[in-house]
Parts: sequence; structure tokens; C-alpha cells
Amino acid sequence: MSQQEDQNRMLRDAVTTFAARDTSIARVRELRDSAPGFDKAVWKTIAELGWTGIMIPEEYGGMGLGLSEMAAVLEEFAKTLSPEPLNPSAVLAARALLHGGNEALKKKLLPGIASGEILPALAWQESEGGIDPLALATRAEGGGLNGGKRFVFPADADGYLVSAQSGNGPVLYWVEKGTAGLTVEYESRADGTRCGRITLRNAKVSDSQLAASGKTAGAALQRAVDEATLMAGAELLGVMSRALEITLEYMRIRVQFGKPIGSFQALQHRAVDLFIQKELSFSVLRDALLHLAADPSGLSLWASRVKYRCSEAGMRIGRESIQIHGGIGFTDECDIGLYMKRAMVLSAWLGNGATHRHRYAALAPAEAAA
Amino acid sequence: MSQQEDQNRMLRDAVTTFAARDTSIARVRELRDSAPGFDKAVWKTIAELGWTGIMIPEEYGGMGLGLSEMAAVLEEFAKTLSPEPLNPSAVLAARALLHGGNEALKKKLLPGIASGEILPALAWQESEGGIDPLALATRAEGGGLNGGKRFVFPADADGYLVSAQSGNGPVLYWVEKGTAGLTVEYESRADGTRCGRITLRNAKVSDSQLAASGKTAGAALQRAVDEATLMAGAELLGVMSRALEITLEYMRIRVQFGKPIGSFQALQHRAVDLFIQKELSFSVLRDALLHLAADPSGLSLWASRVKYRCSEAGMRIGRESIQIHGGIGFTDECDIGLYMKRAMVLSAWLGNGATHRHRYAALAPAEAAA
Amino acid sequence: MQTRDWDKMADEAFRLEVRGFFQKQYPEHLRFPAYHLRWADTKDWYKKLVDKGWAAPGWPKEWGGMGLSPSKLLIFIEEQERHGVARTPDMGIILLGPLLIKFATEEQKKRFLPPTLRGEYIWCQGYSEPNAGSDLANLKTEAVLDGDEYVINGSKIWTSYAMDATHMFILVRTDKQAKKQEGISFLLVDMKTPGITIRPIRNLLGVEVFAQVFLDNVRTPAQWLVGKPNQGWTMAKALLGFERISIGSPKLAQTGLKRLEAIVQSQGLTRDPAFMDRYTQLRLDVADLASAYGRFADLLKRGETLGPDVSILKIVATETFQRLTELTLEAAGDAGALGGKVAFRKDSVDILSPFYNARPATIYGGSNEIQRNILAKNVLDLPG
Amino acid sequence: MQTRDWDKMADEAFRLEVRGFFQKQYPEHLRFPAYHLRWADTKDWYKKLVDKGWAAPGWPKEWGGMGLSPSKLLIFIEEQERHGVARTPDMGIILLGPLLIKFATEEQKKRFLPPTLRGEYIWCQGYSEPNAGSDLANLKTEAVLDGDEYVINGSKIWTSYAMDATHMFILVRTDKQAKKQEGISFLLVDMKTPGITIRPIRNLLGVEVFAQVFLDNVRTPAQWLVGKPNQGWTMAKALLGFERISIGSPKLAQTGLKRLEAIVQSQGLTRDPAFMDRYTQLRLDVADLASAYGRFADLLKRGETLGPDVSILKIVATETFQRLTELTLEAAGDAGALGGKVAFRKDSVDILSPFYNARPATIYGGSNEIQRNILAKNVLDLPG
Repeated sequence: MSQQEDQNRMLRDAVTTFAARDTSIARVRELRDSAPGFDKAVWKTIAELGWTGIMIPEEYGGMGLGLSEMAAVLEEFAKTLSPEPLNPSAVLAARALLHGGNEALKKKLLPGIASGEILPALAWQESEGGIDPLALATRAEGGGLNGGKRFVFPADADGYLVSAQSGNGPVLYWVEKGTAGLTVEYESRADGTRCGRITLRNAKVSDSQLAASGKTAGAALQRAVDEATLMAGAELLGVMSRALEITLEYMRIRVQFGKPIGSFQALQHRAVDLFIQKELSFSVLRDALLHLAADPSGLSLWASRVKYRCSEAGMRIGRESIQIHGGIGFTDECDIGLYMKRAMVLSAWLGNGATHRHRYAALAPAEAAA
Repeated sequence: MSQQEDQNRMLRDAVTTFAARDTSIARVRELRDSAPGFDKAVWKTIAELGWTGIMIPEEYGGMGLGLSEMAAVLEEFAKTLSPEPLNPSAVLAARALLHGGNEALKKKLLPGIASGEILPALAWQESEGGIDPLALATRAEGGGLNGGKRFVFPADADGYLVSAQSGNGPVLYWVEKGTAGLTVEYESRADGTRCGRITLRNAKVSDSQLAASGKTAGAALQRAVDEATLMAGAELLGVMSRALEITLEYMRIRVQFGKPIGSFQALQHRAVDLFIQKELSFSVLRDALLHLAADPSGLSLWASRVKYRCSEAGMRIGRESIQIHGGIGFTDECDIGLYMKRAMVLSAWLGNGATHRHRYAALAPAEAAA
Repeated sequence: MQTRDWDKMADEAFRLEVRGFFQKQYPEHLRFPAYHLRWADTKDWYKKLVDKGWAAPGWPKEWGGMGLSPSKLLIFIEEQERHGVARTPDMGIILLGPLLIKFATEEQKKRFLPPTLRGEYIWCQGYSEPNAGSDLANLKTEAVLDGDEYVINGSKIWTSYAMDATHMFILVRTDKQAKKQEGISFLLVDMKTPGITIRPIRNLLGVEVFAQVFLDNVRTPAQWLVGKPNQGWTMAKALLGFERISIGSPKLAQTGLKRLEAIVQSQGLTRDPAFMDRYTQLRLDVADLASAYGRFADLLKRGETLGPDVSILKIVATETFQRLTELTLEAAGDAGALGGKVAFRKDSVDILSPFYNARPATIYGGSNEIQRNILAKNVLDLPG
Repeated sequence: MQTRDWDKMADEAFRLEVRGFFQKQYPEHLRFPAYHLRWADTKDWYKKLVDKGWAAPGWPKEWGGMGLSPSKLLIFIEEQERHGVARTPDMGIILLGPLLIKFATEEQKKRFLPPTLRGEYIWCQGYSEPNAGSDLANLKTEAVLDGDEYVINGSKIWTSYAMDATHMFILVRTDKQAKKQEGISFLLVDMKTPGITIRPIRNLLGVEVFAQVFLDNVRTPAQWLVGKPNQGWTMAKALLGFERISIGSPKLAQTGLKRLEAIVQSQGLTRDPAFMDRYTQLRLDVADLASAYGRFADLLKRGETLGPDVSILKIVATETFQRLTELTLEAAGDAGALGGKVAFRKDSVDILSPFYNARPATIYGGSNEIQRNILAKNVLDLPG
């Protein structure tokens, strides 16, 4: 454990340096509602720091580390509210490719993903949403893809890993941007980023673009989605931790009725309840990472447990932080709103709390709960 | 409205006098876990005050009043925690008989019920419970009743109106105690009263005992159960009001850390939230009685709205009153526990909050809600 | 212009007449707006109200109002809410008018009421300050008499419609020695007076509804002080009659329920019993809020005064509305963080605007914490 | 009697050995009792523990304990809880023993530890008083030195096992001038001493588990004072190490979950998705509580000290347990207010006892309000 802890501490320290030097809330505000919604120079810095390759094996130019290290980085990174799509590209997309079976394609793409030259996105959800990666309406037939994908983030990627149903079961194709038949529309998200609504009209694909098919494709998709889901929990933990810190600080200094509002017992107890939710989020994520390091088999179950708690806690801390701030919390100029909005986005992304509660119930027989 | 209000005020005053003269918490404690669980002399007093006949028409020896007057009496009566079965006999059983179609039987029984000489009980629930009076497993065939009834209150009645399924649909028979084939076992309830578990083994019945059959029986059962359900809401309102009063008084006098605990903001806000629940209970019951006086057709829907709110509020106020009392609230010698236990009984009786929430959803299409 | 003796009319007939007018005259595209409209959006509609003689339903007839009884006024408001009629910048009509009518001199009334009624004067309210939000008595903006003018210095915040307003009514400290709630006066100010700066404030929706108003040596005539000096706070508080019930109206929640219903249908959530059960809980909460509202409204209709227990309405209304918008986000699932009108299978719904608007609902108009403090002390009689 | 060097044993081997002993030796009918057992119920079992040398797992070997490390002790407790092994009247073993070992004189240790270990001395704890519940520092029971004896006057309440106890350890005020938390001493008292009256208190379950103990000129030897005079409170507080984590154990909630599971199956509630969803929520709450517990347990196992943030466990454990018992009542439906073992289709379950027992869980051991006050000040650093 100790070596692991040292590793994680170094990674966290690197993010702290990054936070002080390469990003700021002003930058985050600046990028809202812009295209592509993040800064390519900062993305380059992130890649140079190695974070895009944390979960890519060394043989493909990555660091070959695991979920625990990625979680440490993402938790700290999320505190900065940086809009750069680290989890979506370095986990969700990269891991889907890695878990697939096309060695040539991996060799072609993964080093570029690790180095930040290629920005991939996984286009797996159909327009109705939902978190079952095998509920596929998009079709792969006759060398072309037809259908629609939604909630694709980053919307402006260099290429999209598109899942589809073929005659031989699920398939996953790498489709570069600009491919004929592929169009991207945009939907804006609460935090000022945008996700893509992709339409595929007979977009041509060849076997060299086939990242995975059949059972391998199904397993690769499920595992990558679960890993990113777990990591979204880490991001939510970062966001809620920082939101709570800001709120507590506000409670210490804001004076009403001649006293700091943090001295009023009703508000104190409210803050404690938020703290408890944050601690539960931390605890379940920690437990998940410990267990999965020893036995990766329970990934889906742990991902749902983590995403459920972190989504609910993140939303609650976000909302109540606004309330505790009073009128100022309702203004755009107060930073706390940015944290709530990011919590909203992360909470809805990859299945919200209710969705993962349902999945947990389906995955875990009641007897196993205790 | 004004005449109605005067009437209700007089009825309430009568209960206040009764509360001061004829009952006490000491008496309530005394009767716990005894048989039959209430005092026949007090029952006689109640009948003399006319309360057993409030909802029985004057032609049958009653007062011929309505739900509003009965609710006024039951709310006040419930504050005394008296275990006498007023709602079960004067509403649930008496009204089932009244809504039935056997004029001779009504003439024979209702005057005695109004005068307190006959104590009836409605045996309508099967052993599994549930609030659909037409989900009948008990059978009426060949002049005999076979089956089991549960949650019958009062358990020790002079006779039972037993619902059953016959070849011609539902039927309702008057079965006197002591009838061969009828046995009563007892289950104790949280508040120290007991309800009956009735077994019928070819208990003989004749046409003269047939209170209702077919559609009339179904409608009579449903209406009587709904009326008693609404009235249980009034009882819960009485119990929660008194529990809250006692708790507020305790908060004013109990000193901790050198101050009355009622001065601590967190406890104050908790008490306010309980008060709000009590006020909502009062409001929905008031609204129900106003609407039903003008248009009786929505009885089932209103009964479910009232029982849902009052059950949930009653349970919550009961539980939290215990918490606010601290250690002393966990002792049997502290009265507050008696209120919680009565709230538990009334809440579970005739369908708990969740059950009535489900029924409300089934009865009210969503559009009509707003 | 219609001037009729509305009180002679039966309630139901009056209700139908009001409803008919809204149905015919109110612009369809402005019904149930997802956020506060500005004067530019609503002034044509306001003109119609003026022409009809319905611009000030609560004012007495001698000042051009409809002279409605509390009972009729409540019906008028209920119909407005039912039809989804937006509020105009109506601070002058709803808050200032009744205060002037009760406390102002005859001259002040003549000077200010008619142009207010005609929509020539648009008023904003200067009560809250950066350090006096929940705690109004702490206000610091001061006015010093200099000859026949008051000189005002300070700043006001959360001033809705400040950008649209021609005038402002403002609470200022005129006696620094007095105890906190005292020493406060009620002044009128022309927004064109030199020294006034308006800084619009963007809210969570990204729109500018309210502003901070800075007052730097702003001079206003001494005869624009309303009522007695140093009695401004008492006066302003006394006028909160209708405000106290309308802030607890179930309409906001009922509208939210309709929005949620649309998503429920579009998302096929009727097949998700777990979700539907929580939806039913909220429906019951809204229904019971309406029952509680009806009970207080009946008191008003009977001409009785509302006690401090009316505060429960504000708490229940705003907190139920918040939970509703939260369940709406959840119902929207993956689309629960998308901005603007979001297309679902059957409808397009703006999910986020109501969610954001529900946040300050528990803060403004006396925060729910303050309401609970008041209830604990004044209704539950708990020690201070 | 086994005296082995447990610390040399691997954790898993130790766990299996403990588990095996409980499985073989612990009486089946006493597993997972719905309420606190009395000494008469558990003394045979305690005898077995004594014979095995396992009566005092946390005591050092020199005093007859197992001398377990924190890590092993935690495993021992976990296995106890997993098998549903009831607590005996174990105040002497768990609370008093470690305190004597740390603070008592050699003579005192020799006098009191061996008979306590053998189960000849049964101890009860005299901390709470009628007016010093949450606020222990307010205690009024006083002891005055008279020759070589202390004379004690006052009363103690919520004294569990008082009726079974042979001795009591008690906090008494010995210096009335001192500040509240100071001036309190720690005394031992023989329950047979004249002047002691025990009034058993019936609880909501209708059983007598605790009592009020009146002390009227009760004399106890001056050499039965443990530690320094006036330092009793500090001393007692310092010994709360394991108490602070075990009060937040998820076991109670996990047992409640099993009870609820039985009702769910019997009532056919798996076909009620709305109910099942709330059940799932509780399962997740319990699972996450277990994760949080594991995190603090790991700290203890590594020999680290627990910070004040461990209080969150107590809050979550007790409030989750309460909600569980509430959902259990609801699940039982019409039978939700029936006392004793209630027959469902498949199982018989006591619904009310756990519901009642869950009530004081948030009150005793420092009420959850107090825990929140402490967290606000000492962990969240909020102003006083």
C-alpha cells in the first residue's frame, strides 16, 4: 500500500502544480459556451504531464498505471473545473480501444492518444440515452454505419469510436472526423461545455477501423464505460470537496445578525450532513479501488455503488452550497454556481444516481448486500 | 358554515369535558394488555354522549350527523388516547351495516349500536391484510362461512359483520359472538390493545343475517372502509397535535447546557418541520370534509389523501417527539411513548401511508393532480 | 375603461369574466414563462390592462384601481396564475401603491399614483443590501437632510427591474443612534438623478434580472419622504399582507408538476413504478400545499387577518418546488444537464431554468431559515 | 486456558479460529437477540469464555487477557458481530478494565481485575444523571472525603445492568469550585453498600434493562478512587478509543437488513418496485457505512489514532438503522403495529423491538446533535 500511496501523492502534487500554473477559475469562465469548449494548449500540457496515458500500457506509450492512480489525478483535476476532457478521452475512449482486439489499430492510435496528439471520443449512447452499451439502434451493414449517437463528449474529437449492431453482434469502429456521412451537432451542457449529437448516414468503414466485434466488443464497451463511470465518481468527489471547502469558508466569514453564519446551529448541522455525504463518497470510492485492485471482477457493481453515492452527494452538496451562500449564490459571478453546474453535468453523465441505484439492485442480489 | 362550526364546537367541548372527567392517561396505562382492552363503563358514557350514534340516522336512533361532526369528535377523543373503539364501531361497522340493504337488520341492530348496547366490529380483512374489501378469500357457501379474518377491532365484539365471497358476488353477514364455528384469537398491538384473528369453520348464517349482497355489499364495504379511513386521519391528527404540544412544552422547560433545549436552533427548526406536517394534515382533512360535504363522490380519493398525509405525519411526529425528549422518551413511564404507539397503530390500521399513496396514484390520473 | 362595482358581482361570475379577458387578450407566447420577463416584453400587455381599467386590481377606485375586496382580489390572482399570466415590473402597483395610499400625503398621492397606474413610472424596490439580506434591519445606506433635499449614500442589491425602472422606493437609515429596526425612512428617488449607477447582475440562468444599485450623493426632494421619518421599516412591514400569502401560492409547484408530467410521458417513465412513486409523493405534497393555501385564502376572503403561521406556506411552497425541479432533472436522465429547450420524444422542455429559479425561492422574501426562526418563536412559543 | 501469542498468527488464521469457536460454543438460541440480554441469560456463555481464556480480548496477558493488537481485537469484534454473539454485562471488561490497567495503582489492579475477569464482579457504569445526559460535565452527584472514606450523595440514570451488577464505577464531583469538566473524580463502589437504591426503568419494549441508582450517604473506601482526584472525566474520556468506533459499527444495520429481507420475501414485496427501490437505497446506505467503517478500522489496525471525524460513523450507523426499522414497519403493512413475533407467510419476525431499540441509539453515547456540534467545531472548523 505504501508504494501506491507515494505514487498517488506524487500524482496529486503534480495536479496541484498544474492547478496553480496552468488553469484558473477565470480561464474556466472564459471557455464557457465557446468552441470546442476547452483549450488545446492546456490539453497539450496535460498530455505532457502524462495524464492522458496513465491507463495506457507502456508498450503503447502510456504509463501503464491503474484505476487508483487515475482516480487520484481526476479527483484533484476536477477541483480545478478545467473543461479539458480527461476522463472521456483517457479512460472512456482509450480504454474501449485498448480492451478491443485490433492490435494494429491500438498501435496506430494509443501512442497518439497518450501523447495528446489524438483526441478520441467514444460514441456509445443512442439518442434516447441509457447506460446499457449493448442496447444498440445504430447499424453496421454493407461497410457503412447508419444511426444517431448522443451525449458524445468531447463533441469535437479527432475521431469517434462508434458502437453499432452488426449481423455478427456488436461492433466498435474508429471513425475519423470529417468522414463523409458523419455530421456532428451540438447540445450545450449546464457547465458551458457542449456534447455532440452525431448522425451517421452510410458512413463508410473498413476492417482496419474495426476496434472490436462480437463478445470482445461487448466486453470492451462495458468495461470502458464502467471504468469511466467509476472515474466520474472520483471527479464528483473532487468537485464536491472543493464546493464544500468554499462553502465552509464562506460560513466562517459571512456575517449576519452580528455573527458569522457558520455559528448558527441549524446551518452547522446542515454543513455536517454535507460533510458526511462527502465522506461516504470518499469511503466507497476508496473501498472500490482497494477491492478492484485485488479482484477486478466486481467492476460493474462497484462502479454503480460509487456513481450512485457520488452523484447524489455531488448534487446535494452543489445545491445546498448555493442555499448556504444565500442571494450571492444565485449570481453567475459567484464561483459556487460553477461547482454546482459541473456536479450536475457529472451526475447526469454515464447514468445518474437513480439509474445506478437501479443497476445496483439488478446486479446485487439482496443477500449479498449485508 | 357558521352553524356547522357551532355544532362542531359544541361537540368538541363535550369531548373536553369527557377528557377531564371520564378518562386519563393513568386509565389508559391501566388498560394496556388487558381484556377486552377497554372499559365497558366508559363505553356506556360515550354512548350516552351520543357519539356512537353520530353517523347513524335519526330514524335508527342516531344523531344523523355527518363526517365533519364525527371528525371533530374523533380528533378530540383521540387526544385522550382512550382505547374505546369509537371509530371501529360507530363508523366502520355501523356504516357498513347502514349502507347495506337489509332494512330489518338495520332496525334490529342500529338503535342498539347507537345506544351502546351492541358493540359491533367489521371483519373485512383476510389474513394477508390489504385494503381492497373485495379481495375476499373467505367463502359463503351452503349457509355457512369458511375462512379467516384478521386485524378485527374490537376483537371482543358482540357480533361481527363478516364479508365473504359467495356464488352471487360479495356478501356481508352479521355473525353474533359465540356462534358455533367462530373462534377468535388475539394479536397484541403496539398500544396495548388487541385485535382479533377470526377463524370461521362452517359458521352457520341465515338470510336474516345477510346485511348486504352483490353490488350493494361491495359498495357498502368500500364506503364504510373509506369513511373509517378518513376518520382515522382525524384520529391521527388528534394524536399528533397532542404529541407535538407535549414535546413543545418539554422543549420549553428541559434545560441542558444551561439553556432550555427549545432555544437551540437545530431543535427549533426540527419542531417547526413537525408543526408544518401537522398543519398539512389539518389542511387536507379540512379540505376533504369541505369537498365531501358538497360532493360525496370523491370519497376514496380524499380518504387516501388524508390517510397518507396523516399516517406519515403521525409517525414522524411520534418518532421525532421521542428523539426530542432524549433518554426519558425511551422509558415507558414517559407519556410521549404512548402517543407514538397509538400513532403507530392508527398509521398501520386500514392501510398505512405507502398503501394509500399507491391507491391515490391508482385513483387519480396525473393530470388531475395539479 | 370599465369602472364597475365588482363587489356586487357573484364570485363565480367575476371569475369567469376575469378568465375570459385573460384568455382573449393575453399573448399566447408569454404564458407560463420559464423566467422573469422584462418591461420590453410585457408593456403592450400592460397597456391593455390600463385600457381595460384593470392595471391595479387592489387599488381603490378613486385612484383608478378596481377596488377589489380581498376575496375578489384573490380570485383575480388565482386566474392570473391559472392562465400563466406573467408579472410585469409591478412593484409600483403591488407594493408601493397600497403603501402610498395608506401613508402618503394627498400631494404625494396625486404626484405619483396616476403615472404609476399608467405605466409611465416603473418602480424598483431598494430594500436589500450586500450586508443586510436576511437581516434587513442592519441596513447601512444612509440619507442626510441637506436643506430641502436628502443626500443618499450607499448601495442596494437584488434590485429586480432596476434596468427598466424610472423610479425607486428605498429604505434608508436616517437616524444612526436609533435601535436597529428604527431610524429607517422610506424615500422615493428618480432613477435619472445624478449619482446612481446600476450594475446588472447575471444570475445562474445567465440572464440579468436584478442589479446592484450604487447611490453616490444622490439628492432627492425632502417632500419625497413617505410617512413619518424613521418609521419606514414599520410601514413597509405593515404592507406585506397579500405578499405573505402570494409568496406561498401553490401555482409555481403546480406549473412545475405539469412540466414534469410532460417529461414523464416523453421518457416513458410511467413504466418505472419506483420513479412514479416518488412522483406521486410530490403530487400529494403539492395537493396538500394547495389545501393549506386554500385555508389561509379563506381567512383572507372572510376579511380576517393572517397570523404568523402563514409562513408555513412559503416554506412548503418553495421547498416542494425545489424538490420538484430536482426530480425533473432526474427524470430527464442523460439529458438532465442539457441547457435550453431539450427535445424529448413528445415535447421540448426547458429543464434547467426552473431548477435554477427554484434555488433563490427559499432565500428571497425572508429566507426559509428566518421563517423557521419566526415560527419557532412566534407560533410555537419556543424560548429565544 | 489458552495463552498464545496471537500477534504472531496471520490475520486470516486468527479470524477462522475465532469464528470456529463461536460457531461451536455459542448457544444457537442466543444469536442476534432482539434486545439486551441479562446476566442470567449469558453467564454460562461467559463461563466458557473464561475457561477458554478469551473473556478479556483487549486486556494484556499479564492480567489474563488475550493481549490482542488493535488489528486482532477488531477481527475478534467483527466475528462476534457476524455470528450475532450477544454482549454480556461487559462494562467491567470493556470500559473499566483498560482504565484500571492504565491509571490504577498496583494494589487496585490486583484487588479488582482478577474477579472482574472471572465474572465474579459485574460492573455497571455511573456516568449519566437526570440533568446531565448530553451534558455530562453538568453532573451533580458529589463525594465528600470523611476520614478514609468518600461519602456519596446523588443519583445516576440509564445505568444498564444495574440490577445484575455487584459493583459500580462512578463519576462524582469532588470539587465544586472547579470549572465544569474538572473537579470530577472516578470512584469504585460496592453495590451492596448501604444507601444504594435501584429503581429499574421499564423501556418502550416493556422490559427493564436500565435503572436509576440513588446514592444516599453511600460510603466507599478512599483507596477505591482511581487515578488522581478531580481528573476522572479526563481519564474516562481518554479511554473511549474503541468505543468511538464500535458505536459506529455497521453490524446493527446489517442485522436489520436481514430482518427486513425476511419480511420482503414473506410479503412478496419483490413484486413492488417502488418499495424495492427504497429498500435498495437503504442497502446502499448500509454498504457505504460499511465502507466508511472499514476506512477507520484500517487506521486503528495500523495503530493510528482516530480523529474526531470518526463521529460520522455513529451518526450514519444509528440514523441508517432507524430508517431501516421504519421501512420494516412499513413493509409489514397491516401487521406493522403488532407486538412480539409476527407470523408472515414464510418467517416470524419481531418488528417492533428493533424499531424501539433504534430510538435511543441516536441519543446515547453522546446524542447525534452533540456529535454534529462537535464535528462542526472540531472538524469543519466552524465558529462557536
